[in-house]
Amino acid sequence: MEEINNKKNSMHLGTYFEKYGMLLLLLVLFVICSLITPVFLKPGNLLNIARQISIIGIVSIGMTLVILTGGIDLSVGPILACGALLVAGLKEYGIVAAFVGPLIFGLCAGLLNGTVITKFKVQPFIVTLGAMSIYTGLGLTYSKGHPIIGTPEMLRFIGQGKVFGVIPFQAILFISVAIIIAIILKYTPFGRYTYAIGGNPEASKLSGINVDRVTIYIYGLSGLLAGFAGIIMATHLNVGEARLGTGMEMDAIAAAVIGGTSLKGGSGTIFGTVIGILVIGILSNLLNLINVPSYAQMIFKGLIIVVATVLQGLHDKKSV
Amino acid sequence: MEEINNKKNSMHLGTYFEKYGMLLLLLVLFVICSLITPVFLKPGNLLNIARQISIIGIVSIGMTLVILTGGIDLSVGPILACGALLVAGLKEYGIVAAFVGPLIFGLCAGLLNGTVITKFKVQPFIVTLGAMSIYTGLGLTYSKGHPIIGTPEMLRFIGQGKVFGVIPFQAILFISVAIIIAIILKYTPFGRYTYAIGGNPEASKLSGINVDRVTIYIYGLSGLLAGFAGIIMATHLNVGEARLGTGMEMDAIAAAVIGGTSLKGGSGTIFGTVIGILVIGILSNLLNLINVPSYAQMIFKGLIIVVATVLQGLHDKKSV
Amino acid sequence: GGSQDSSSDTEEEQIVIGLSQEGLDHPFMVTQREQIMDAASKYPNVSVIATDGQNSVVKQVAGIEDMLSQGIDLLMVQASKAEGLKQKLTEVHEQGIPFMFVGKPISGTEAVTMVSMDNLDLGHTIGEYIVEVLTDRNGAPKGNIVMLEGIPGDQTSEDRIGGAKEILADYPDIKIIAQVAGEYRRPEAFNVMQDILQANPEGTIDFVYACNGEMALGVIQALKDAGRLGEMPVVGLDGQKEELDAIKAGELMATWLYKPAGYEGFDAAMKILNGEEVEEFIIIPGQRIDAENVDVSEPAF
Amino acid sequence: MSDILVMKNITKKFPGVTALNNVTFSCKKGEVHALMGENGAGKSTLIKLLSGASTPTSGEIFFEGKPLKAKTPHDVQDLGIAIIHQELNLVPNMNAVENIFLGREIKNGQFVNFKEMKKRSQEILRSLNIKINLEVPVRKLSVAQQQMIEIAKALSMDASFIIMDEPTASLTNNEIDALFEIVCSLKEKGVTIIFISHHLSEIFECADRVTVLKDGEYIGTKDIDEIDESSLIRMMVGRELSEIYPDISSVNKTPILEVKGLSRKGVLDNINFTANKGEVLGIAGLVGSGRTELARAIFGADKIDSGVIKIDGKEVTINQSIDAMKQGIGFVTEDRKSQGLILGLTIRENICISLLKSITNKAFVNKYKEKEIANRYIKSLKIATPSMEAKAVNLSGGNQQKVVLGKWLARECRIIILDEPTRGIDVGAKVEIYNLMRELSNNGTAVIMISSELPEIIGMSDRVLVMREGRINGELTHEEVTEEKILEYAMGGCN
Ligand SMILES: Nc1ncnc2c1ncn2[C@@H]1O[C@H](COP(=O)(O)OP(=O)(O)OP(=O)(O)O)[C@@H](O)[C@H]1O
Ligand SMILES: Nc1ncnc2c1ncn2[C@@H]1O[C@H](COP(=O)(O)OP(=O)(O)OP(=O)(O)O)[C@@H](O)[C@H]1O
Ligand SMILES: [Mg+2]
Ligand SMILES: [Mg+2]
Repeated sequence: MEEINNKKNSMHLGTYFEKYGMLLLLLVLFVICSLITPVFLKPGNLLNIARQISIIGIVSIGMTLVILTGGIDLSVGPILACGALLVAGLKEYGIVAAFVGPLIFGLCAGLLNGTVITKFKVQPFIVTLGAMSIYTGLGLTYSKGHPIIGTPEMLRFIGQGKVFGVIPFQAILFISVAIIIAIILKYTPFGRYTYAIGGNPEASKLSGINVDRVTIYIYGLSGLLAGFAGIIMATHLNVGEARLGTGMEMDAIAAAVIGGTSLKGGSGTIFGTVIGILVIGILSNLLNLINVPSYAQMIFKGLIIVVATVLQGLHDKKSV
Repeated sequence: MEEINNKKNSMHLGTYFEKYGMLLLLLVLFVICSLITPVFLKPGNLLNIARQISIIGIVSIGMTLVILTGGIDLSVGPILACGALLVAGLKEYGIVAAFVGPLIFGLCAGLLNGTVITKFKVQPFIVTLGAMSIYTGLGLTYSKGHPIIGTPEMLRFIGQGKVFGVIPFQAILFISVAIIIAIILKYTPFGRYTYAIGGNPEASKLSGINVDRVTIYIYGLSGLLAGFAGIIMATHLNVGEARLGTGMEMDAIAAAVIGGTSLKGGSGTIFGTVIGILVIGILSNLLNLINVPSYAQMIFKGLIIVVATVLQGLHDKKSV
Repeated sequence: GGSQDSSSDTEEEQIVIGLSQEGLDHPFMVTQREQIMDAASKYPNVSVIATDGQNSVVKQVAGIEDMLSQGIDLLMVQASKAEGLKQKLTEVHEQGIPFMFVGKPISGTEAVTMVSMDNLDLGHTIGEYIVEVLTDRNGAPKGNIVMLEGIPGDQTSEDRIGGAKEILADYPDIKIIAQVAGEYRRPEAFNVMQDILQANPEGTIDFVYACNGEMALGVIQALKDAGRLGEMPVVGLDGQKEELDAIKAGELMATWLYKPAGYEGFDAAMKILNGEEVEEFIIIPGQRIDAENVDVSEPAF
Repeated sequence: MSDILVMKNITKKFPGVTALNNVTFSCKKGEVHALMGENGAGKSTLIKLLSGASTPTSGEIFFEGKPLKAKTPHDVQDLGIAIIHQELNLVPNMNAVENIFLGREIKNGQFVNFKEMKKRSQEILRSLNIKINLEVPVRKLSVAQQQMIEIAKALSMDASFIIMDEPTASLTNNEIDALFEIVCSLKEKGVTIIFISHHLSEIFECADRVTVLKDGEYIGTKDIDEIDESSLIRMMVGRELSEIYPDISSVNKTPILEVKGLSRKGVLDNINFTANKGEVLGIAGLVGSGRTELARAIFGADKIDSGVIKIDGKEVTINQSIDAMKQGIGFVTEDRKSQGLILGLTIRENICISLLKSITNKAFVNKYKEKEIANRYIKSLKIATPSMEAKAVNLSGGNQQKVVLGKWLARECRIIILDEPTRGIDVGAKVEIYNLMRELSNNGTAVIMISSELPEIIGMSDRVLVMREGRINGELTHEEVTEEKILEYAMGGCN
């Protein structure tokens, strides 16, 4: 019977690692960074990082949801950009329009993605790739290729505000979104369905889950979050532009994957994604702080993304 | 017994569609294009299209192989660009170096991708995303950000030559690569393993297939083809540049998916990818020929990519 | 002129001009195209067909080929990946179709003319300006400067930054303490500048040079956010409208107009088509905009 | 006879579980050795140690007198060992021929010789007495057909040592008989066979010796002549099993489900039947007779071409599974891995997945209720697991099957369709499941049980429908039903 007890311990250790391995990784990164440059740990710098990751962080959370269902959403960048354009473009119609417009746009764009994916059974990659092209075109058409300058005064706190004069409001929004979505995923039927669909769509359907509906909602949520990120981006920079989201989809996917989400669907956590986005954010920050030349930055970033993923996956592999 | 006969017939029809449905789609596109503008069918224009799709076509074939195993290769663009840089950069060491160098680079880069993916069990997306960043950085470092002008005279036929004075040699290379890879996929054990690994890696392993080795080779092949495409690109443009491959990975993936390859792995054909690349190529050509403004082009392209995929998938869905 | 298959029995010969631009997602390129279209609209017998390369040399080449298929009398090109197009342009030349550059110069081709500003030259000018400002500020040509490049490897960025560095190379006391990529974009520039500000406390940065307007605006916002606006001079390059506003507000020290060459380019094109002589390089002079002349200046776009 | 395989003091630990504890097992050349034990006893784990895919935590393995050094399944094949794993391991998009020769393609120069492979496949399948469409991808075949392909694959290796982990779990007598014929002829050729099954009758039909495991411990090895069924059961379960099938006791005979003229092109042809409250309705038939298809059609998993489904006398429209579930129908699928379970989720999550909505408390899942439900079915179905938080993927085959059962029992359906419910379930647990089924029916549930095990059909059913080629070819009451009659309807005759 001792073995069984042993086993229990090792299991606890396993779970422990699974949960805290990523935190450990982050901690190591923290220590390394602060050894390399003392500036890193300055509160100002840490708050900067918090701000820098907030927008992409919110997008990554939506992306994580989509990836959990076994899908992918390449259209988040253009949706974000269109959202930002709308904030600036709708300002003359009042702040409600400027705030709600981007959200509705993002939501509808996402629901549309989801609907095409489920109803026509097209691979998410191709639908959202097409959507990426379409929304970019729409954004450029709407703005005629020029930036739309200025956002409503009253909304600007969203992107520029600081709570207690120091903490970026953006970061608070990011954390709130992360917590809300994490709770939904963990404690509601909808969240459970998200995992189930990604794990086995066939079995999910036969268990009475309305797979199509949940999938559509998930893409809608991803779009909504991208639209929301667009509001933050626009109010932060006080401008809307059709290219604001370029390349964001890759960063968001990378954050999710570094955080342990499987692109096959069905496994991953918001917590992991937050860690993933922190790893990316801290890394960029460090490379800038120590003034690594831009070509070398690319090489480093690539290396570290892979290494971080290897490290965070190691415990997982051992237990298999 | 009638039902059973019925079944057989409908199956034959199904297979028929599966094989020729995509050709049909292409044919329809052809007819539409030639109705819209007479320029489309001019031999010069068709030969142009053939040339335009050749480089990306070769990359797409490598990508198809990777996707068939259930993976993805985001690093093809930078590998292509580094290959092109090497053609130009190695010219003083003779044409053998200028020709073999890029191939070896591509092969090694691909094998490395595959090795990291299999040995550390990291998701292909993240490994090749990292590789994309690394190879871009390497290419920029090697070329110091400047184009390297000039390729060996004797290699230039590869990118610029015309057979019988009209047919671009590139196109012939593309078709040859397509045929060779299609034969390998269809008729050799290696090809069968590629499908098997994508379809069920576990079963493949239990059947005695060396899954890791085959996977590594496949990524190697994808890298090799990207390097080869780099040679064509460099000799075609007579220059090497670190950003020549930007965005190519998405086009290659889109071609494969439009051509019916599933991103889940295990199903798809080279023939389909060739059709996919033709659809994309013809479409871009048409939109340019009829002078669609570029923002509208984006919208159209996005729409048509999705529609084409829906159409080519329709018969498949019916038969399930 | 006359495209290969155009019928010649119309009163006035129809002239088709092809315009190939590297992309259309930046106000510079958009404005340039608008200018060319606008100029062409005054000639009923001239039509312009345009393609854009969506920031990929491969797509730009394909676009040019597609325009050749339609038949054009002259090709106007604006490219960042200069070298990549050379081969195709030689072919265009061999087909007897004249081509010219607008907006960005590219040397070593058979182009009839180039109508544009000169990035390398602007880089030099800015280098000299930096020396001047630092001498004013610190009593001698010394100080720490920060440079924001665009997309690493992009020709424009290489020239704008490289030109300045060529000048600064003669002044060993001027140190480039950071040279990072802001991707030409405001949010990236904001983030990068935030990091640089952390690494370099107050009083350690003497000058910031962002090689385009969007990035300069991002830098200013980062400075504002850190409460360090006014601590160091910032210059940009482009002269977009918001930069001028920033100069008026005293946030930006100067910028250089990098004007789209649409009108000038179109004039040159018409001259070529009419068989007139044109200069090899029609340089649109760069113009510095600072607090002194900002009120009387028009933005580049 | 010499020992061809010796496994000495084998221990295998997984996080939280000791699957095998100091087990010693040996196998003589040319014998058929049965490996028995309850679900989760460690049989499959022991087999996997031979496959090269997994290594023991401690212990040694000798094959033909030499330490087994095989690191990969490929090395194992080279030693002449063929293994049929418990779970299907086929490449879904490939056809039967490609699957059978996967990894060992017959070549003609550098190229695969499809013709020769097809010929050989046909020969093997013919000897197995089964017809399979060799052109379609195997994902379009029924579970049983896929199982036969697995068997064919192992046979095609011409191995000297074949290990079969529950090869018969989803087969009907027809195929099982053919398989045993082959097993006998292989034995005559000197091939050694390890055979895992939960069907005791099979063991006595073909095995020379039997080894029993229990909870990862070695219990003993016996010559088949030394023991009988009841002592074997005692070795496995540790106690006597009295009555296997509970009494037939249906009283309530009001119809609840009526199916009229149900057709689906190519698979179902004008199906008519009624299921009553409180009865167990068995559906028998040969492999491919359309039983699964019928269940799927009723449950809304497949579209039907024509036909009417009535519940409580009222016509209902069922377009998708949710519609069926709203009518109180439940469906335990036949293929647990691809249709029943979400392998990455825990046992608790799997059991509760289809009733989450009913245990929410202000939009949130009520954790206590969830745990209570999971616990209840882990207990009543005797699911062997260290915790309800174990992932389904880590359970033994039989325990996975129990989780699927638990999921549907937890929903308390009015009509429950069970497709091969006891597939891979051990003798002891079967009794529990039969009791549960009977309990359900006594409480008024209509239980529809599809099964390929005739004794089960006969022992459990109040009425039996026999299907043949997509039609219901006959109906038998509990009193009338015999194996012969079922087979008569299943293979030909009409009533
Ligand atoms: N990968 C794994 N991780 C954790 N536990 C495992 C793993 N594989 C098997 N187990 C556990 O090992 C024990 C033995 O499982 P095994 O599959 O060998 O049983 P079995 O005798 O084949 O049962 P069945 O008759 O149900 O197939 C079970 O308790 C199972 O939960
Ligand atoms: N998805 C599918 N596509 C095509 N044919 C199918 C599909 N599923 C099942 N079939 C075929 O339909 C027929 C009926 O299969 P079904 O699974 O219903 O049989 P069954 O009576 O349940 O037998 P089994 O014991 O094999 O489960 C078989 O011939 C099978 O090959
Ligand atoms: Mg087992
Ligand atoms: Mg069945």
